[in-house]
Amino acid sequence: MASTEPLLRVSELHAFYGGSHVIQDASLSVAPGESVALLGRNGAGKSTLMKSLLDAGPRVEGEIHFGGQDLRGVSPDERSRRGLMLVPEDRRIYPDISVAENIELGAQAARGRDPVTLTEIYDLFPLLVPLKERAGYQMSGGQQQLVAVARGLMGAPRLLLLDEPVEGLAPVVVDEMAQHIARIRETRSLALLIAEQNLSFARRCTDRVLLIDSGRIVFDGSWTDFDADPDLKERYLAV
Amino acid sequence: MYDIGMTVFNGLAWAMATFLVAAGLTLIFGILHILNFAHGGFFMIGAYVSYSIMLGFGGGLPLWLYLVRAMAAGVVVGLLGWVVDKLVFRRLRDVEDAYSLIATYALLLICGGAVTLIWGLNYMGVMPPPALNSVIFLGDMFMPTYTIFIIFCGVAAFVGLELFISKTRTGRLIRVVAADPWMAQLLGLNVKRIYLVTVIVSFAMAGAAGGLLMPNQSLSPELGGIFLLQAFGVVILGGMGSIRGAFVAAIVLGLIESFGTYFFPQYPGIFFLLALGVILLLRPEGIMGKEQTA
Amino acid sequence: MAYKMNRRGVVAGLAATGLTAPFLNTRMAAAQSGPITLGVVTPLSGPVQLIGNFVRHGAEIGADYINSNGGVNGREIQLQFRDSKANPNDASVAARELIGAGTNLQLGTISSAVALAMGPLLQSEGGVVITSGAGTEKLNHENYNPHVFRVGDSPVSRNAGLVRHIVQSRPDIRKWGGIIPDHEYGRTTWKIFEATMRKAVPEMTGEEAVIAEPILVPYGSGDYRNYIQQAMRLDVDGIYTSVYGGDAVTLYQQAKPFGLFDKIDILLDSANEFLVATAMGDQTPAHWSGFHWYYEANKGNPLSDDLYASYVERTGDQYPMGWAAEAHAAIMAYAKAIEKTGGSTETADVIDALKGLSFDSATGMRHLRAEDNQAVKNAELAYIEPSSEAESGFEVTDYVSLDGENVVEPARPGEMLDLSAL
Amino acid sequence: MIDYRARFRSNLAIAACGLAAFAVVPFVANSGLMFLAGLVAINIVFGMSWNLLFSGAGLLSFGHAMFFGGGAYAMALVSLHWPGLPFLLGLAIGAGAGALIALVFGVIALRRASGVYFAVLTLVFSELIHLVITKTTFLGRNDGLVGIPRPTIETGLFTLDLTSATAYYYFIVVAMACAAFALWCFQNSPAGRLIQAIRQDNLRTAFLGTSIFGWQLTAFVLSGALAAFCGAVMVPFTQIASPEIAYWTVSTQPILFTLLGGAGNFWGPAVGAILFGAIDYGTRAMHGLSEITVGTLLLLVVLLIPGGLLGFLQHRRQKKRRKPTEPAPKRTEAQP
Repeated sequence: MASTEPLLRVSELHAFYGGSHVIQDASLSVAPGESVALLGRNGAGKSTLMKSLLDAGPRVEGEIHFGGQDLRGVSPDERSRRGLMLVPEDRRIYPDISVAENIELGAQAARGRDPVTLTEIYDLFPLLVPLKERAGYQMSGGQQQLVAVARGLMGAPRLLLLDEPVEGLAPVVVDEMAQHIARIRETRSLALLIAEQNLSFARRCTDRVLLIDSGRIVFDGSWTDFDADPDLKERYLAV
Repeated sequence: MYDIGMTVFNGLAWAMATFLVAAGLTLIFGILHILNFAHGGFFMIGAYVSYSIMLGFGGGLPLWLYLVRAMAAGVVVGLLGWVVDKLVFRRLRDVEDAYSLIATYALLLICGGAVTLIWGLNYMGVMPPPALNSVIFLGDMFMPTYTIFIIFCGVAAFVGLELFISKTRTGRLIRVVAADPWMAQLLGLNVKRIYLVTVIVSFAMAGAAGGLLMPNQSLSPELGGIFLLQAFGVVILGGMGSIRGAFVAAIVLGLIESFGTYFFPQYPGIFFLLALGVILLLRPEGIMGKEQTA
Repeated sequence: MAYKMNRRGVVAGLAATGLTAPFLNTRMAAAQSGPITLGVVTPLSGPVQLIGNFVRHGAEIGADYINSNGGVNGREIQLQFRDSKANPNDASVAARELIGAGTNLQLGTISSAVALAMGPLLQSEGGVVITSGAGTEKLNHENYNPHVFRVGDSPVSRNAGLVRHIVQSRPDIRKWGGIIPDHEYGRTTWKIFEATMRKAVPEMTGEEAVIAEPILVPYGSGDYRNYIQQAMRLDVDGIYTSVYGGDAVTLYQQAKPFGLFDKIDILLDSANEFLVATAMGDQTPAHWSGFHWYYEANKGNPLSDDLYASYVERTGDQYPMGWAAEAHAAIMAYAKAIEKTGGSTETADVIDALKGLSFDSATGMRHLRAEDNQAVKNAELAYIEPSSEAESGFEVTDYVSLDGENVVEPARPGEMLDLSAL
Repeated sequence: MIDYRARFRSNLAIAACGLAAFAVVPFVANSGLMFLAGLVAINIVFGMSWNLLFSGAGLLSFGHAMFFGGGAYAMALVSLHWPGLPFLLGLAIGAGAGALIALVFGVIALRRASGVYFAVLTLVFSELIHLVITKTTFLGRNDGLVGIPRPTIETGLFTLDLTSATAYYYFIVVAMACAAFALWCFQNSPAGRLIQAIRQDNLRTAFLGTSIFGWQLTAFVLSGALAAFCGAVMVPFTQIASPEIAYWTVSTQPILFTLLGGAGNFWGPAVGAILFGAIDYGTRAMHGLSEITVGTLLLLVVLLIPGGLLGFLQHRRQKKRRKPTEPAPKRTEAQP
């Protein structure tokens, strides 16, 4: 798994919303094909970190290298076209167009890379097949989440950022989502960074753990190391 | 009967002339959320450019050349739109409404000044091409062909814009960007370029409207302001940049203005404002707007 | 920290007011030698700049004429221009500033509201203004002020002149309608038109004039079709209009395809001079227009010939408008008045000299009535027709200049215009 | 913690300097410039009245001409038809007219519209009022009401003769200083701070149990009354009330002043109005260039220094200060 050059390398990242310094000196890396969990409490800075990677919101300082290239001055849309794809927490499905159209929109970013076909998508998410013609606003939260992930996949990402993909979903649906992600990892060679609070879901989907608290990365290691220090859970994740 | 027919006809003429000006305004308002004060100014520049092209041909044009000339004015003003987007609109995306209103008001002043410097102050008038300079009698109603042509142009502009927005790929992307530009960029859409396309299309429509309506209006540096309030009213009443809404609003206001003048000729020019005020108070989100955005 | 920044703002403000130091009152310095400075407060920007330009050229040509003919008692005339923006507040600032700098003799006012505002201002500040054509009748009636003179037509003389000439030349036309702007000026002109018509037609023909309700049109509108439709319904032989400028061009353009001008025998335009004709060229409907000054009607008058030649030379434009002649006449009036005072430019002396003054102008001799400061001058009108031969697309086929004494109303300063006395 | 007392003292110092500057104008400048300075003084408070609404309550008005014109015409009517009425009562009636217009309009419009819609509604209503003035005979139609006398104020103890332009100029300066002071006091009162809180966060204030509508209406009525007061004070100065002062381009004036000077600062409209007066004066002898000059300047301000002149100066000052010592990162709760 460990290749010499990671897919994503972030060093000394700071992010600001107005005057408040939300992400402080974060450094992390994700290797090709690796799946990493980003754990932290509500408001710890998970979403801000993800948006910072795409330069889509906060004011950002620091270095971000993706696929060996410096992303400084690269616009958010160009970042997604290079294969850095974010599925945001609030999903942002377009309500006035159909599910199929929503999913096809994702293909905009796949330009120049091995594209994902619609057949492949509907094979991966058979649940979506009967929903194709429905309008975006006619779906449940779980369905919306599926559409959002499918749309993200259509962009043929090299690194898919999922921001709390199972937040607010029923346990059964969470389970399905975990299976979907496992299947995606089997069929496509892509890396994942999943922001989560749901430990068991995160554990099923990822190989490694990043722990963030008050905007600082406080732990970076394997699940085994994470479990070896129960204090971590107590200090940074307990409500 | 005759009077009612003519009043409706005149109301539609008002409505479609106004819609031709308002269509591009609606587009920018719906997608960039900028209420562009300068739109009237660029409409005026379109009319002047078209006039200059006509002088180049020595006046008295056949219909097709008249249309080509209006399109050429559209192209020229569309290019100005490109410049304005690069220099001005691009910088207005993250500022408050007040600032973008003022910036475009400043642009309107600059347009007026520029027209004065380039074309001077004299009034100029242009007649419709000979093919459109006659009258059709329908019973005892007389309808100038040029007015019929303007109504036709208004409808054509509406249908064309609707098709562009709903059927073409660019149109669909424009709608996506209008609905949620933040997500659109995350999906790899070049939002800046789509905004640019919108601005160019909107300006080109203003320019072409100037070229088409020129035989209807005297040319003077005041022209920029003449349609402005009317077009604003139509856009706002239409609701949140809805093209369909603006089209309906133009017809409603045109008919009210026309019938108001018919029944109360001693108070000319006040009905459009009155109707606009009353309807907006009853339905502040406009005809098609689902909800208002602050 | 905020206050320091604010202090800077105040310093900037002080610097701005510090700019005023060079403009100290220099009134006392104005002596009875050296050049005579006249202030021209007129619109130099905005929608009325077109007219302001005519005023500027007329004033400059007038001053050049005086100066090249030995000046006023050997003293040269100099002009100081200020932008009134056709707005009473800006005009007030300019008028006061000029007076403060010793330029108490002014001209160039063209908007009625500005002219009306000038009276009380000049009275308290000590100045004189000669308007170059403000159209309101209040100026020499209820709002008469001794400090304000009008060298141009009163609205009465202009419109009564038009009517009397038309009635004389076309006694067969008795049924009239009007298209007038929904504006103070429009209403005044219509009142005068109607009153004169009702009086002149029976005098001339022994029959009553039939006059329809006027059609009021809004100011600065882009669409006049409904009003044209109303006009089409009128059973009239002649139409009078005082719609002005760009509005008039738009109105005529939109009315033409309806055939409005083919339906009537005569179109009487109160004031557009060549404005509509130069805009519409060979599409101009044939019409009579009132003029402040029509150069052909004054051929042989050296002042008129010089004004026309100089104007064409300066601008390349063949069709000067009468505003130029009114500003020109204001210069002539000042020159003559200062000669009369023996060189004094003091306000009281100049007012005394202007009252009852007779002076030569581009339209011949004018006489400023002592009672109401209104000039008695010729009323001029011309018949403009489309032409396939003329390069401009139109030509003047008839014109007339009427003696002012016959068309001006009696002087009644301080009282409202009495229409029954016309 | 903000040191309110220090802030009060510094603002007082600024006001004193400004007043002193206005007070010396008649001694150093001719009557045209004094007249201009009087108009600028009125414009300063006119701009502040708009900014009370904009920066205070977060409402964009494009129709302030209706208040300004309303106050001016009310004052003109009072002084022409009831010359016996005390002058100060006339001013109060003028301000009341503006408050009334704002109340009627605000009750209807504020419930329903916001943002650009509110702006366009104000524009439409103000244009309606302008049209009504030009069509109403007792308001003088297009020629306006002229020959408005300047007052003498009888206080019982002494008589204040304001009939000369200079005397009235001083009255304007005093009246505008009082109005600005009253506005400052209001903005720094608990009620004023609450209105500002509405702008900063609609939702949070709603949770605090404040009626947003009520406070927005209050701000609107106050702003309208203040703008009308400015109009009422102006009329005896210019001695004419003409429809131009109710035209929509007048509504753009306070906006221009505020944005030029800086909306985020109490003194922003003052700086803007003074600068605008200077530009107006500087372009007074130009032919046909004033439109393009004003337009270009305005565009440059909005694009390059959107905080206005004061905002720009403040920003530069902060930059200079920050460079040597980057402030230590503060611990803040992260935002979603």
